[in-house]
Amino acid sequence: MKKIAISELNSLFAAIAADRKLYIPTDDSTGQSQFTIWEEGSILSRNVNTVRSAKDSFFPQVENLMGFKVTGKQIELIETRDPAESFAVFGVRACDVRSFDILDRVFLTEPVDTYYAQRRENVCIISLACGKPSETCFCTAFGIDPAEPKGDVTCWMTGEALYWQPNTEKGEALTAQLSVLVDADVADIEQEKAAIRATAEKLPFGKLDLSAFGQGKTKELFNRPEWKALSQSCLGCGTCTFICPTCQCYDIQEFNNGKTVKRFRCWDSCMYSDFTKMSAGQPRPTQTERFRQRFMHKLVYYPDNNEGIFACVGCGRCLRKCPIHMNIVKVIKTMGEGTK
Amino acid sequence: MQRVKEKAIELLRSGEVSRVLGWKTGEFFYDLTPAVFESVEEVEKGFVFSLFSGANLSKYLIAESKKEGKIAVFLKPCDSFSFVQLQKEHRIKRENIYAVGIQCDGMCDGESLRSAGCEGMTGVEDGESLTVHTLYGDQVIEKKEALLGKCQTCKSKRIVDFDELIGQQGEDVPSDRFAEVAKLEAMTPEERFAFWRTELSRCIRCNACRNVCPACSCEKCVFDNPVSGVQNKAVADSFEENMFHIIRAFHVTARCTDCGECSRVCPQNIPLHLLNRKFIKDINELYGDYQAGADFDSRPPLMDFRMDDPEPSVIYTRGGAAK
Amino acid sequence: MQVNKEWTPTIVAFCCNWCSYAGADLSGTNRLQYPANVKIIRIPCSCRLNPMFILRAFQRGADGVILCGCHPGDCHYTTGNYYARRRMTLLFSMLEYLGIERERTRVEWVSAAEGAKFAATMNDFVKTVTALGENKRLEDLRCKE
Amino acid sequence: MQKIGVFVCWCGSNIAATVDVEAVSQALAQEPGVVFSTNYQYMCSQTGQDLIRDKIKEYGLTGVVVCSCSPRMHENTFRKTCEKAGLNPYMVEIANIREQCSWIHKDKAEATEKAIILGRAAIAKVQLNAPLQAGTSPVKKRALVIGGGIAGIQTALDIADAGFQVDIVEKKPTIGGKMTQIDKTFPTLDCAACILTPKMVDCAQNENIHIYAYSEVEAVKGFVGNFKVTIRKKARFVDTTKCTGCGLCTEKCPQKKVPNEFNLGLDNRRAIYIPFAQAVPKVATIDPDYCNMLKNGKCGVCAKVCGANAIDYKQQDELIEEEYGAIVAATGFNPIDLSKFNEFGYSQSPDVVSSLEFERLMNAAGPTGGTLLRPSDGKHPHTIVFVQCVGSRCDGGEKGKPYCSKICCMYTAKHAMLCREKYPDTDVYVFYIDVRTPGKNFDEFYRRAVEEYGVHYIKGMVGKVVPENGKLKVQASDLLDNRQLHIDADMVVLAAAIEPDKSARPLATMLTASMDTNDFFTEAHPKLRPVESPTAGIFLSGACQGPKDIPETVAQAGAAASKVIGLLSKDHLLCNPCTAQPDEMMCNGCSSCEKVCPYGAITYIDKEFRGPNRTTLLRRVAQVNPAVCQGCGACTVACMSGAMDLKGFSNRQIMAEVDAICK
Repeated sequence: MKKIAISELNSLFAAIAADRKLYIPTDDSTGQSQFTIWEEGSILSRNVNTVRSAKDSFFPQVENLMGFKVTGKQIELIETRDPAESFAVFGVRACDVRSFDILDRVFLTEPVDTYYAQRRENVCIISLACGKPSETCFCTAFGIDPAEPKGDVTCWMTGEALYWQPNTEKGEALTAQLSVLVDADVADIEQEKAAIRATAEKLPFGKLDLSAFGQGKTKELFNRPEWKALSQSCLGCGTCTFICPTCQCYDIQEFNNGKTVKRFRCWDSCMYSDFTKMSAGQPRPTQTERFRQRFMHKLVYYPDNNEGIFACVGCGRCLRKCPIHMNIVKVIKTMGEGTK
Repeated sequence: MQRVKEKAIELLRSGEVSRVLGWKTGEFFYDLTPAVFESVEEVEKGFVFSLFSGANLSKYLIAESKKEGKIAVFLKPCDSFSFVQLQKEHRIKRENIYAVGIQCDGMCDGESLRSAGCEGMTGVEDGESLTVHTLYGDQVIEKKEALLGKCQTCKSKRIVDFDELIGQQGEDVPSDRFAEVAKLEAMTPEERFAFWRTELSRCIRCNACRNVCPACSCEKCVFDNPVSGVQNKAVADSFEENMFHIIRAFHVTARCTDCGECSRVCPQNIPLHLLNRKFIKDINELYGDYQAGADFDSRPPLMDFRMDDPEPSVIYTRGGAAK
Repeated sequence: MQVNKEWTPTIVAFCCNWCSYAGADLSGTNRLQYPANVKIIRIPCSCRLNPMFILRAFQRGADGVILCGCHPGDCHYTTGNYYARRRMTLLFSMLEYLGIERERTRVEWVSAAEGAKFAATMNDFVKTVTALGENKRLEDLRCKE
Repeated sequence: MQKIGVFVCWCGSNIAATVDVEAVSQALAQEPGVVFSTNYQYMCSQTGQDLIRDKIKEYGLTGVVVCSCSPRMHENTFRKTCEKAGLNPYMVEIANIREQCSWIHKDKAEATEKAIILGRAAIAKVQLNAPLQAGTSPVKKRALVIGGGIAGIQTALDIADAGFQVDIVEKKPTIGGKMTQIDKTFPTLDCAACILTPKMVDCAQNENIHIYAYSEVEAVKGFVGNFKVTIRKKARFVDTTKCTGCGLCTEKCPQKKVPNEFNLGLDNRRAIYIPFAQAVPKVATIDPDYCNMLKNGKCGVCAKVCGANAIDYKQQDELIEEEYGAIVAATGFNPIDLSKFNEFGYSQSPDVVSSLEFERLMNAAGPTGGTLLRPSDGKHPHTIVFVQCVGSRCDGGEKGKPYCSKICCMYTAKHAMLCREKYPDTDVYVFYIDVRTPGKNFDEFYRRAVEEYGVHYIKGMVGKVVPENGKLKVQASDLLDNRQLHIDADMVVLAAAIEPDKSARPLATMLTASMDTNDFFTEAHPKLRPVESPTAGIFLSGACQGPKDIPETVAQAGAAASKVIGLLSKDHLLCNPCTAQPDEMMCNGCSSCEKVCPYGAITYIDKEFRGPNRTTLLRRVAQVNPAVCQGCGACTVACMSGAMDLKGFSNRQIMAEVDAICK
């Protein structure tokens, strides 16, 4: 266990950023926090979480896959992959750290997504325990401990100091480079952890009953009438999807500038009417089916394929940002009640 | 506020309507969801009209009014402008709608309370000012500070079209809603460019602004249509951020009622209403005052002209500091 | 296939078929010179010009876009240019509002008889845009490679 | 993917001197889709065209790009060439490398580069071209003329003469219009009635002409070749099939105090009346505003005296629906209301008259039997002042009109001349701004008035006319002598500006024909299509298009008739294939396109569509009538969803050109 005074945070960041890019949450002009590349003068946000999740670091919204150059009637392939470079993300909350496990199971199983894998290998994740969870937080429902986030390094912040605990070889290696850190006693943060856990106890959805969901529940849930009412006012926008730390669907598109064609992937949302549209048409013709897909995927299909692990981490972003305030908690509660 | 719920019950019970479009209680005090209620029981259980009924329900009528039977809808003054504009564009079937106008003193939502400094909110007491209960203790905030952006620059308390009114009919209210636009206009082009880059670069193209907008009710948006030639799904380049928002604003020009929903729902807090208001301000200044949705007969300025309209070069000579 | 090393702007001129395109032809018939970086696209009427085409031009590398149509009152379709005038005024104003140089967009009314005006307009527009330099604020980097 | 052939023309040295045509054809050969590319000295020559034809066949070309002169020169030539080779003519695109390239650039490298880019744009466009077929629509071989003045009469006679059916709708009880009220015509001084009434009779007797007098157009639907018009035949309360026009009723009617509009209220008529002796149709009409029987059921004299038993107090308006292939607007003009011109004392003194009133006072069939007498005291006037441009050529202000009424100079010369001829003892003054006499024998006529008849022409404005002691004190300025004049006149005649008839504006709306700010109908082209409205199938005759004298009106009437005849002689109309076309699946039904369409080509229908999960949806969608659409494209931009697109100039085609030019 190491530590550094809060007033010295800047030197810590500078030290980390000495040989790599460092992303930290900073406040934007409207007071919301976003992961941005640290530079001299960056100020660490005190918000509980960022608007966009930390998944952007490995799975950006838009990513070039390859290019084609057309000369006369000749076509030539161009490599567009970004060169591998190591980077660190600081301030990842427990929920987002868990989301990486969920994404890994998708992108790192065969066939491995090499674009994702390359970034994943080169990252050092520095997590941060949640001092002040929001009422929309419900990570504990998924067995996540906001007081003890995982990652290569785990940090806690008290009034005076940032505590630093490396968990992995990558974390140890980074720690070894950081002479600004001083030794600290593990006991120093016990009080902080206890306080976080005490708050977590009070979270309104911290003990959300998930028994109606999980492996093998497809048949029970798929045709339930509640889906219609739940999806009724869904606007079909992609807000929930794009701020979700575990959503991983993408579309592949091409851009032709007349000389070269770029093939890129970009996030897609199952809430969109053209999601997985095929020549035969749209497999989920109304918003009800699209809406169901999103929640069934997170709460049933994914667990089905992944030993019962839910593809939701309780970060609460969709609870805050859905334009019509429809969200996974309402779905879990409504469907759960209907099951009883 | 209870009268609204009672009215919903009364309309269903009397058989005047078969469905009611309103707001449904959420898990918190602030997360109301627009919903269609089909029975008195459903209304009693879930209907609520409160300080958090900010969502404009009029767009749902495009689909709902085409269904069997009559539907009641509750419209705040600003929503009623959208309601009329949709009628002008033949998007809704008025004969299937029973419109109840409700007066409004401004709305809040979770995000507006959060930006006023509340975190971990568990409850609220509405009064002169708002007392917000949080996981970390109570917080008292001025109502004015917690109001939605769109309510802070409310343009009218007039309910343009309704079958029945709850509360008083209001009037247009003086508003300085163009002040922010004017402030931007007064900047240098470089400052304006920097401002909009900062704002628009946060766009994640979630389409919430478009999908919530009552004027953006196209059967298929050009940006979703692969044959339009401009389809795109994500902002692959900063150009596409500009393109999407310019064209979206242009497509709703003179049709946008300035209901403010776009800015309310933007997860990235982009002040999208400033784009729409720029067009409204320009139209007012160049072609005479026009408020979309304020009446049934006026011709939208982009579908109209005067022979002595100013030339496009007028923009060279007005506003904005030179480079 | 750049002929000159020196940077010259790319200019797209949308011309209505009945007046301005004929005006452009007339300036050709009269051998009135204007720079070769002006390329004309023929549209039936100025009211055919969708704002999307203008943005598209900037995206693809144009540095200036000009619309030429019949003089107000002389539209072949009687009212087209009146609509075009409002649309363009508002669009240009919006571009300006976003901080994009207002001199990059222009509308001129050129009749079929105004070959000289067409050439003069193009010369002036090219000069203006050349002075502004490359379009950086409304560019698409993917098109600059 | 198209198989495109590129043909680069040298145009002798016109193109080849500044553009390296070989380099162009080689560069364009590299473009996607191009299977053949060549250059030739004169593509428009027979050999050039044969080359295109041969290559279309040899390579199975599906698209052709010709890099040559302006499409305004030879687009049609090359379209026909391709059509002959079996290729749809709309699969041809022209790259204008002469007028817009070789002729304006001197640097060969620069011009060559530009020519290549223009060629690329044309190739990019043709990639997206689709074969277009011009549709046809049948033509109803019947014409409608709205307005039965000299313009309408002449148009109808000419159309009927060509063997087509034609109907005249006239709102007054008789045809004839303003010309019936005129005494003599300039510059020949022949009697108006003598030349007009035979034409009116011709109309009545022509088998191909049907006159709906005392009728108005109520509604117009349809489009060129297929108009459906509702005509309201107003109740005359007289059975026109029975009435013999004997006029007995008009003598016996006890209601004698009805202002006679034919004489502009200078005398009275009865409640049942025939406007004038030569009226066509010559049948009586009961004025419901004055008839005691109709107003309070007391009287019935006319019914009693009518030998033909033609009176029918219970008659109702009748609505008639008729189909037409073409419609001619001939709604004419009226003098403006002079009551606003207080400075001339028009409302204060009956001796201040308008020119048309003066016309009646000079007319043998007028209220005075043709003797010029003052309306106030029936005395012979000795000093007469004519004031020109009353309400004409007024800048701004609501009283007058900005335009020149054109006919006043000449009829005033006529009036002045006639006064001096009939009554040599009168002094005649004419105050004018300018004397405008551009017409055959017009200036000679005016000079005769001055030189032979001794009319005092004074350049200057009349400031004020004040009635005083039975005289009219006229204050005026003589601009040439720069002095103030005071004339004690017996009569003042005001040359009132003329304006379009008030019925024209609502009619224009029904016809979707455009009007200018003065409510004159707009012509399709001010020089080249002066008798056609921009709306296809609507033609313009006479003063409804602008102020005109009789010869001009008759000439225009004949021109309009010939246009109508040209239209009606076709069995089918070939439509412009480059029309707007909505994609119904994307149409919102919002009416934006309809609002900007200058031709009324867009309508809406409710149509059933298949929805998701086997549902059906009723949606309002736009329909474009290709026979009416002229292809301007205003609707395509008004359409937010992009549902409306223009064939031949589609969104994607234009964007492809943009892309090609900018890359």
